[in-house]
Amino acid sequence: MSTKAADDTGYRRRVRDLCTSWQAADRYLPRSDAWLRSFDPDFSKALGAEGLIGVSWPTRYGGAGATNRDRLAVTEELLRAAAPVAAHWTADRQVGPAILRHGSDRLRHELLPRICSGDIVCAIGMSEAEAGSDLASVCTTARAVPGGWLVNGRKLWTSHAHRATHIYVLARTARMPRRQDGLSEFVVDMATPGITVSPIADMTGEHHFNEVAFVDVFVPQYRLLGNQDDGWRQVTEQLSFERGGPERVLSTYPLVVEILKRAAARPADTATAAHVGDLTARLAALRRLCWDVAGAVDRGEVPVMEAATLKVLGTRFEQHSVELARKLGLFGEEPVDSLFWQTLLASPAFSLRGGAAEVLLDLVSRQEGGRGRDTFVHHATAGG
Amino acid sequence: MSTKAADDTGYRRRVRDLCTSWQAADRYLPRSDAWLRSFDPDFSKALGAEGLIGVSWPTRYGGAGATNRDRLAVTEELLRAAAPVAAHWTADRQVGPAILRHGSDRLRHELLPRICSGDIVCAIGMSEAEAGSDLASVCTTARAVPGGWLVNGRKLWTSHAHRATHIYVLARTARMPRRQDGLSEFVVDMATPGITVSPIADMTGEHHFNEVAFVDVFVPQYRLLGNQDDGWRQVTEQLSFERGGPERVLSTYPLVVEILKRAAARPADTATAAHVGDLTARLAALRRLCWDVAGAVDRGEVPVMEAATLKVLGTRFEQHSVELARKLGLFGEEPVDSLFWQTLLASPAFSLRGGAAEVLLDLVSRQEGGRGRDTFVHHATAGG
Amino acid sequence: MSELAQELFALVDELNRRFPSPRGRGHAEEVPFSLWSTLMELGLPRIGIPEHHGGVGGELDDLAVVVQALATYGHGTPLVEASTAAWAAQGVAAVPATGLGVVAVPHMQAGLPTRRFQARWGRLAHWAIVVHADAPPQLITFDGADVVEEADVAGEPVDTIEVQSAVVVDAGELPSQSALRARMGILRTSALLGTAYGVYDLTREHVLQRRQFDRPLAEIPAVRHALAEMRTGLVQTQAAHERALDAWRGGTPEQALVPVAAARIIAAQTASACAQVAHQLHGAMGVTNEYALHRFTRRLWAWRDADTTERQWAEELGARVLSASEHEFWEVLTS
Amino acid sequence: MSELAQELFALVDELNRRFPSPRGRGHAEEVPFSLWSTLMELGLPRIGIPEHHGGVGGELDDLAVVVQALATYGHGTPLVEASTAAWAAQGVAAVPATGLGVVAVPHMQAGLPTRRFQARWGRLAHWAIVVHADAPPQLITFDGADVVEEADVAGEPVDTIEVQSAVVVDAGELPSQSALRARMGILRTSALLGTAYGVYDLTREHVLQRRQFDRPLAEIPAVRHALAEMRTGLVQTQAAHERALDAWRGGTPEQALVPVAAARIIAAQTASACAQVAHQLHGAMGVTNEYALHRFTRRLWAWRDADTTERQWAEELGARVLSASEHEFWEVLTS
Repeated sequence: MSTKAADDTGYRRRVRDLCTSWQAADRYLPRSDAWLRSFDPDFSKALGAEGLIGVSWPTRYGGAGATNRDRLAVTEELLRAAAPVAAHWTADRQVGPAILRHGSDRLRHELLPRICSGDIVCAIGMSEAEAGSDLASVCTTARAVPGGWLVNGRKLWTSHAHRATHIYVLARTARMPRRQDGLSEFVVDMATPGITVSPIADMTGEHHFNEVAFVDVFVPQYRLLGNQDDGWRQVTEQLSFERGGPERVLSTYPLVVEILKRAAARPADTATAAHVGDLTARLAALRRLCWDVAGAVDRGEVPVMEAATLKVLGTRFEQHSVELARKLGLFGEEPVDSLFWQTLLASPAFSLRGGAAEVLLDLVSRQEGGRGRDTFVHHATAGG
Repeated sequence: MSTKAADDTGYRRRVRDLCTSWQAADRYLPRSDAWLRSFDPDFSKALGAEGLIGVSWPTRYGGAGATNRDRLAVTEELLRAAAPVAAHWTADRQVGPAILRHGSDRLRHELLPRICSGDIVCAIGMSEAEAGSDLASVCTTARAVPGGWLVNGRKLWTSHAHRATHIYVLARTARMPRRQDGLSEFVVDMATPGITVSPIADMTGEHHFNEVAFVDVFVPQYRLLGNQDDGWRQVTEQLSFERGGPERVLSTYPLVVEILKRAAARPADTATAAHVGDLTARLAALRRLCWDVAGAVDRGEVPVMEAATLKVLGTRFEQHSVELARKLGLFGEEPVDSLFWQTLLASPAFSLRGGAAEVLLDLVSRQEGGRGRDTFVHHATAGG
Repeated sequence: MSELAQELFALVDELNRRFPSPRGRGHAEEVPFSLWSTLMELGLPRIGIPEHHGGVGGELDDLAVVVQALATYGHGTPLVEASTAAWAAQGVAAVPATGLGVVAVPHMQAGLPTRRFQARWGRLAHWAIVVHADAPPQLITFDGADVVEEADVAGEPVDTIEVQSAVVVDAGELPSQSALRARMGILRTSALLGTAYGVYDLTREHVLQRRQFDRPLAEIPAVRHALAEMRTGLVQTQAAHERALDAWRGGTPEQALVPVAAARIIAAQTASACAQVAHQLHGAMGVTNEYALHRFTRRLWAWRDADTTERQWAEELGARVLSASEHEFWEVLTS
Repeated sequence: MSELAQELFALVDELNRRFPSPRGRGHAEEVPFSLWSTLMELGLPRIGIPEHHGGVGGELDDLAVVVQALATYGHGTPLVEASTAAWAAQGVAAVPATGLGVVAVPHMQAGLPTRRFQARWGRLAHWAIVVHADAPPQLITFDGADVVEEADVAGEPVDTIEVQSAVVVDAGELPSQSALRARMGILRTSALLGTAYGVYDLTREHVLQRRQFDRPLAEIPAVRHALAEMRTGLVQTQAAHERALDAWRGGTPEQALVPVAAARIIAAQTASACAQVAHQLHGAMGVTNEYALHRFTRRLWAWRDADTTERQWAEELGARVLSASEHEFWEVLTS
């Protein structure tokens, strides 16, 4: 009895069929954190050919005009299968939606169909050295020149920039008293002269992080997203999008499945069963929350609090799954390349994605700011 | 094999004998939080008659001139037995040591021997309404008059003030720019005219909290502790004393013993055994830390960081023991007056005693302030 | 929220003005018979029962709104027990038309035939649904009974009933044990969620009003974050609660048991966390008898393990998962 | 700290200048043979063994200082394994005077007679103490062996050794299984404690130097408190570590096993917490290969479950407690 069966309209099955056939042909190996680390342009193109990228975008831009809940069906199944989706994930989740909301019509027609076909790889040029979670601390500049902008600066921690066709860049276009003001968003073609990508190996030894340097990189005017100097407001919206996704919950799903498999060998151990029950309840609630957030977006709402909650609790769920694996004593002498160690080594990065817990909790508390004395009326009416 | 056997010099046995005989005669019922809630002046007098109060104070004031580790032996055994020690606990732990450090010779001779005999009950007049953990926010005043001071104001949350013979009072004796300055400490006789005690029932329904109002209460000059206007420095020292004690670890010891008893009925449950092992390891480490702190005080050191650590982790241990009781499913349908519910209802107050965790963690981080780049040298040399 | 639910919510609001909630006062309260009589008169325990079976119509969702709202305001009533019993007994001829029924859950009583059982609010009952661990539920009506009155840590009745002359109704007319546990589990979740909201509201007011170190407590980042943590727990519990209600609406009561278990576990965890954080943020004020907080936190502590403990729900859900395939885990148990 | 321990500490400091510690660089490092050769030449693995048995004198405490100091600086060596093996084999005639011995712990090998076993740093060994779960320990010397070289998550050797021709020494001359586990458990605790100090130092430097929102990270209260939390874990672990060392000094090795279990559990918990908080406070910097942090946290993750896992220690200590009286729990097991 799935409470969501009615919404799925075949998307789940189509994703599952593709993933199953690829796995059956040994074309990928499921792993934790696959949406960040398993990069295969062929898989992304195959997915695009099936019409499974950008499903919630209008058909005139190559999308399927489906709902956000349909899109959730797609992303959940991809995460469940731990499919190699890193090549298109950022474009589908972040950059595409930003272009759709704020991009010029030319930019939309140029990029969105190619994102949908799996031909575009996007990187995010947001963080800078010394910024940490202070994202407004942007030193990269974009100076107006005839026909566009010249970008100069350095971006850090840009995943897959070395493989990207395009990079989203947050740059300072004006000095204003409040440093959140005067920022603008651009989508830059990685083939433009003046861009240098330097690799940063992460602690697992893998290369997805990069430093990207921009020296007098020309960006045509139509690649500015939305309003000049208004980037902070736009990017804050984007972060609230980014927060609502199931990739904040399901990064460790392959390990969760392995925990269940091993725990099943101890049917008499009630403590183990209780831990599994607890894990299940948390996952079920979080998946429901993903579904609620997608539904709210479909209704035109901006469910900032729910999305932030999902991110805080989803990250905690991912970390908890790694700790539980060890705590239950189910993973003893694991080889270094095992799922357990792979997930453990990836886990320190879980909480860094899309804002530290403090930032998210601040978002939650700001949502409560304007509330009157008795909040129940709001809870009750918003709830049903 | 007790690593501490050599230090005990018979104190443990003497306390144990007394507690055992009182329990055998049904003269008290062990309970959690007994050091705060089990008030029996007769027990305190019996303990005093055995020379077991103020053991670390000089013999000329009625003490036994023993070490702080001897004193720890006494307090640990009293807490282990959950003996009814509330009548003398505050005098022995806080007020007595403050008098010994800062009191006039007249005050010492007047009060310390009577504390040692169990005849004095002390309350602490420190907190005020609206202060919370901001202890320097003191509105109670002491105005100099011939021969002494006139105290006016209200103190809140003063445990056992309704039964106290004396109350320690922190009062403002001067207005200075920094509000930590200009405070002074007094020991006030509760029989002085102008003192009114109003009860505040706590959530368990028990009455130990009080509000104490002072209206033109005369306090003779010799009852000022230490230096006028220098009370903040003195009280901060006192808090560091208060922090080091085993009552921050052992408030729930009766429940811990009950957990062990019930868990022993499930010898085959490895998860339960693992939780018990964890609980044991933590208790062992904390008892060792108590012993380290007492030893450091005996050597004339001021182990602020160790004492603050003990308080933070001890409080967490106490709360953990209550949670564990429930989590293991060992306490099902317990009557309301059972040890489990008694302890649970007392538990919200555990973390309020002697400073919130944040205040204590600030203390810890300040201890690290002056440290150079590589702290290991300090760790290593301080450690052995 | 349905139209009926909105009306019901307004009704609770109105009732809360007539029978002032204990939010402002912490002292022990008598069992609130006057409010309860009014709820009975209004037919609220019969929400979710069709009119031809003596009910007032509506769905379980509507009943859940009432349970949650009463709990947020801090009113303690036998609504969860009485409405579950009434639902179970609908259409059973032997049930007295007016008398109150309650539910005795498995771990509270031993063996068959049942003459002696423990039930929350048992002192008010004329009949009871007795849920057995290993046998179908029974409906027992009784004229006279010896009642040993006891209370849980929140001061609510948990009574032992010894029946003198009883009529035992054939279990065939009653819902299954799973169905009963599912329905009661949802309503217990509603009560926990409502109470947790009440705790959150009290705490939010407290930190906005109290000043320390010359500023409102709410401006201290650690305080603000702790409050936000409570809020995330409420959001999560609400999601799990609605998921259970959807399952009840969309399938058989027995199928709802798995989502109910999940919701009940999440609600229990939120209850524990909210109680702890609320007391931490309230300081000494929160542990006084006079202040209302402990009246809410005691209910959280009592109800998180009521009927079926959190640990038992978790074991049960875990065992179900461990006997399932990944397919079922994904498609059914967590979807 | 004894005079010898102070000298040893100065020696490690000096060695750390000659063989620069990996603190400043995060990249993978070859097994550090040059430092290890020097430690061997200086006789450090034979601290705690009397001179007439080929040792250099000193106590276990002195050895623990060296292990802890090397770990704080981030040097990985076989010192724990080699010194434990050397201590176990002291006075056993069959042991080669110069060759290195290691220890194979119970869960790493199966059955008797032992021809094949797994041992940390096995590739360097000429002989091994093989600890069995249900039989007395054995000392096995071998001329040739097939070695399958593997590594743990910290990159340290965990090798499988298959012995071709072995001499098995009578267990009668060797310490008991409990004694061996106790000694190795203390030294593993020393290594964990030292590494955790190293992590703390790195993190403290980081938050003092890095600026965010126009101030050093260390000035943000949440950051300062997280750092202080790490510090309290170190204080607690140090207390438990010293308690275990005192027990070793003051009783039989077998009696020390209980305090060692406690220390090892606390050290494992501190390892987990320190690793988590350190990565949290480091942000993205901490997950780069270049920065040293992961070299320390990988060791914490590997060592917290090395030889005997934290869970096994906890089960073992718990089982011991559950068979004891309150008297023994208070007077012995936690005193």
